[in-house]
Amino acid sequence: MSLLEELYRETIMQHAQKPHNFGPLENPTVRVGGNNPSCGDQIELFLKLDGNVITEAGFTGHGCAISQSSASMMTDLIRGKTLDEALELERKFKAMVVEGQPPAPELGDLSALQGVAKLHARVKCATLAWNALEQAIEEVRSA
Amino acid sequence: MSLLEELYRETIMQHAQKPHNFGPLENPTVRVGGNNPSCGDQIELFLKLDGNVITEAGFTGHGCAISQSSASMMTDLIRGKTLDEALELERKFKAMVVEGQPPAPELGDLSALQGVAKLHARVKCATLAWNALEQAIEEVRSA
Amino acid sequence: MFEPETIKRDFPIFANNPDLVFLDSAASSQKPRSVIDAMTLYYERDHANVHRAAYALSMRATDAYEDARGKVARFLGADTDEIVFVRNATEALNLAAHAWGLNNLHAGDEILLTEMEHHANLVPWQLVAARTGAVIKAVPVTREGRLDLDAFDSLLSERTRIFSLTQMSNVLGTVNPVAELAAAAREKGALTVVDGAQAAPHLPVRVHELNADFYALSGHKMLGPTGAGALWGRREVLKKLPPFLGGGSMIEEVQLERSTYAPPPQRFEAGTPAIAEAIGLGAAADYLMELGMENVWMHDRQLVEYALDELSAVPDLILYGPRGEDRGGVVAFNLGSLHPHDLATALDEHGVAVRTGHHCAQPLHRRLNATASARASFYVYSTKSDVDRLVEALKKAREFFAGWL
Amino acid sequence: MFEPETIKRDFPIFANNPDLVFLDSAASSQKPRSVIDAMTLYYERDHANVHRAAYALSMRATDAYEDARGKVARFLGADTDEIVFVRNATEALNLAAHAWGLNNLHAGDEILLTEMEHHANLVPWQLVAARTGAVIKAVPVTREGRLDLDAFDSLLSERTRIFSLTQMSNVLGTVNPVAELAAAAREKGALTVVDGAQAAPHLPVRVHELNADFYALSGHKMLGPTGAGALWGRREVLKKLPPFLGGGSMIEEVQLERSTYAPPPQRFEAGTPAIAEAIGLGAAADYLMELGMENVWMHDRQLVEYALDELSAVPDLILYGPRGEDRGGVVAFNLGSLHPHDLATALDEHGVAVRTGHHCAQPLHRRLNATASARASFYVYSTKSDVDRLVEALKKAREFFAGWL
Ligand SMILES: Cc1ncc(COP(=O)(O)O)c(C=O)c1O
Ligand SMILES: Cc1ncc(COP(=O)(O)O)c(C=O)c1O
Repeated sequence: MSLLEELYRETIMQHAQKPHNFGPLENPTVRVGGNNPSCGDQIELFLKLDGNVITEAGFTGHGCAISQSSASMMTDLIRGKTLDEALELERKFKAMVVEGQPPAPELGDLSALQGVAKLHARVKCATLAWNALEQAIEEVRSA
Repeated sequence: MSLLEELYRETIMQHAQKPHNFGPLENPTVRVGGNNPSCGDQIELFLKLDGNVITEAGFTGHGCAISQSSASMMTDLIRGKTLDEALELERKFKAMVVEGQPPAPELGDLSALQGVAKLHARVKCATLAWNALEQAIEEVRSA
Repeated sequence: MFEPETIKRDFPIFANNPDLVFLDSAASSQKPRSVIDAMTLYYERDHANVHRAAYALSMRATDAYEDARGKVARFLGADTDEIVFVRNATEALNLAAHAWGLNNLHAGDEILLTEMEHHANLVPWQLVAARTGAVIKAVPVTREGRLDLDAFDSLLSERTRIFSLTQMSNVLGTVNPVAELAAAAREKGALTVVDGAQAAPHLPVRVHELNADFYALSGHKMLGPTGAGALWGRREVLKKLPPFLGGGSMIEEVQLERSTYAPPPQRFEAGTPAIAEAIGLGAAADYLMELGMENVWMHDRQLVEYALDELSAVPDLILYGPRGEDRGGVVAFNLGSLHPHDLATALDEHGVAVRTGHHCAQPLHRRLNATASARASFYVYSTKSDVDRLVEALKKAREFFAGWL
Repeated sequence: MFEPETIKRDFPIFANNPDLVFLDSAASSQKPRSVIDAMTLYYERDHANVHRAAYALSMRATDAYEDARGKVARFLGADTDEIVFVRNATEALNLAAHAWGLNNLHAGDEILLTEMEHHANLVPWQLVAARTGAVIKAVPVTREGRLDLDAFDSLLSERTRIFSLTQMSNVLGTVNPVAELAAAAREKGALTVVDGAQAAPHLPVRVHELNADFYALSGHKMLGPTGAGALWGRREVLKKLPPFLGGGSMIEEVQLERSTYAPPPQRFEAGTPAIAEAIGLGAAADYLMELGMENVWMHDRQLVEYALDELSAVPDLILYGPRGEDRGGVVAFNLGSLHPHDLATALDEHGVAVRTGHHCAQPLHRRLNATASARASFYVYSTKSDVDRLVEALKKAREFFAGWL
């Protein structure tokens, strides 16, 4: 399997073309913008919280298949998780795409992005949504 | 004879230590400042003209033995010369110190500065007063 | 004879990356051995700080640095003392915008730009406009990818104080009729600044024939090293221009509270310059003058025509920019609805290096109705076979992503 | 063991100029082979423009560039995203003065400098003062060549908004008690800018221990190439700092009339950076960290003590600067009334390269009652035998000019 085939799997392309949770949330608890100046990808992430728990997550923006599918799958995954659990998922996701570790089972579909680890130039695309998540959680906690 | 001995002759050191025509002229026809930013040497040149003829020349400022002696000997030499003659002397002086040509007899004492041609780093010192002269003549003519 | 295959051998990067199809010269060109060597030799034999030279080594360094200035001047058909060394075209444009703009623009004055400008020729003017109250206007781009000359005529007015435009678009490849536009601007009393970042590497430039007042270029896009560029300024304009950066070498006399400044070009070169890089840029100018800029342009033209023909045959490929004598060696494109970043990854897997993104031209991309594009760009070492490899890789990418376009 | 004779062998310039006694490192240092090679290899194997990398080559270039930022950060004990690459210390100081000063200073605010500043730390503040109406004050220098700390205490006030000083004088060799003074400034609510152009190459710097907000350095004075320097800024200060130069890479979103900006450090790096030069600076930081900056400083101290002892024995020689633990490896002097330029020519005839002039410190020279001076300065490759050659040459010059002193 070529690097390309490893990366652009069916799952990813489907999420990229029909991203889940795409669109702004009304009255979000927190809303942060993310920007990948190195490729022009943009994301705006919206979270609704009930106490410590993420009850809804949505995003808008534009970007490549990697960044869009990552945002799509991430917003699926974090719904219903506590902030700490979400941060733990972020850690595991980055371990996979930055450090090249095998995907943690909790990452579910996101394991489809493991090929990114071998395509250094695309790591920032894959982590764009996750960096926005981290920033959103920071903002909630410091508010 | 070392380059040093060739350059720092008696004539030069005497002019440097007791420069002729040192001090401002009162009511000069023209007065221009010269500056060698590459070594910090400064000169202010004063000329009095009677029509086309330089009747008096003086200078103030500070600098190395080369720039001071050059100004001293130049102000001696140009007194009584027409502006065209002065420019011609400038041409001959520069031919000597920049291009390394043998000194024209009209340069008189200034031939002592011929060693400068071999010390590229000092050419700007030797020509400082002469550049001020050229600028002064330009100013007179464009006024 | 202009033989790109032979020229390629002067560039060590290709020997070290034998499979590389490098199509990103508009972002930054590769460097010939002569440029790399000029800098290495300088460091190994002649380095010392320039100016205030009281010893032989420093005089050698100063001479080499000032010689490089002469070479850049010759390259542009300018006088040596009209050349200011800067880091890159961006700094050159900032210098012009800040030093001229902050001191000459007032509320309501107009700055005329174009919609095809690189951010380097937009943001500096925005910063200056914010400080002075001047207003920015921009000449729109036509569907074909050229400046809208009718719009130019109606936008140019007595309120226009400065007109700044690129000589060649880094996205569309369009070469603008600068001399004509600058003449019109001059008639209205406006100065013209030319962003030559893309044009200077690719076509013969004689600054005085452009009717312009400033000309900016980047050395790293014209075979020179990173860290060196130049701003040409018309002598009469430079003479009256206040300084931009303050520091050593640009002064005449310094008191604690105030200073007087050296004449140009020194007035605009504060601090220790990029000496080795200027020398490298001089060597690059030599290399290009040796090739002949007419030949470089002809080569670019032939290659871009060939590329546009071949690329037109790739299904689903959207091509930007005009066709004609005014089209330089830059080709931006998109493959259907595929994001260019994904496309570039696929091309890279086949050894073909293209750039993607907005190419520092967001307003232009808005006009093109694209958030981003992929871009292939050519230079003296680019060959038809490079173009063939691009076309082949594009076709393979199209197959790979079939169903997702 | 710190062996300058061995270290010297790492520097090709000395093999190529075997008779050279290079005593002008304070103006610009020589470069070790590892620094020259890092740049050559970069051009030969890895060059492409950085950022927006969609292909492997560009990613290699980006990684190398960003790694270099990390090395400079480590060298200064800072975080990577606090390091902005610039051309030299002069640009770093201009960036701080313009970006901070133009946006924060108002009429009557005070800028506190010192009388021993290099023009690079005077003129930018003058330019900013002229635009904002801020007032410049300067801490005087004592007869011994140190800052007058009593005067500092009375000059520092609630009106002081910014304090900018050199960590080490390029004429006197004095190392200033920066941490102490910056703490006092901070108490009054003023920011402190440190000109580290001379200090960074010669002594261990941990920016956070200096209580400062900005730190400027030049790569070419610390074994690095020309064309690369750095500005460190405290994260909280950088975050709020508006941009200085506008262009590519420093933006977030660009409209024709206005833009938003990227976070630091990108916000301050407009356009294509000096990529190879940053990589060279990183290699220089590595070389120095390998030697150990404590060792470098100890070597400087030993050599300057030896030099001051030897030079004190030369009749008619006037020496400037203090003696003590706070004296670095810079020795300015005059020989009787002889103009230093004439003296330097005589020294150069014996292969001894010293700089002469006002060393971009005219106000300090006024205080020293000298229009100019000659200056010998040392670095890692300087040896006792270099000092001996200087002393010998000075004695010969004294004989030669006897009668004219
Ligand atoms: C104390 C000091 N500050 C600033 C500078 C300016 O350095 P650069 O010319 O590299 O910008 C120098 C160098 O001469 C210096 O000695
Ligand atoms: C048209 C144009 N202008 C300006 C620039 C900026 O050049 P640099 O990044 O070298 O300053 C570029 C380079 O991308 C360009 O293409």
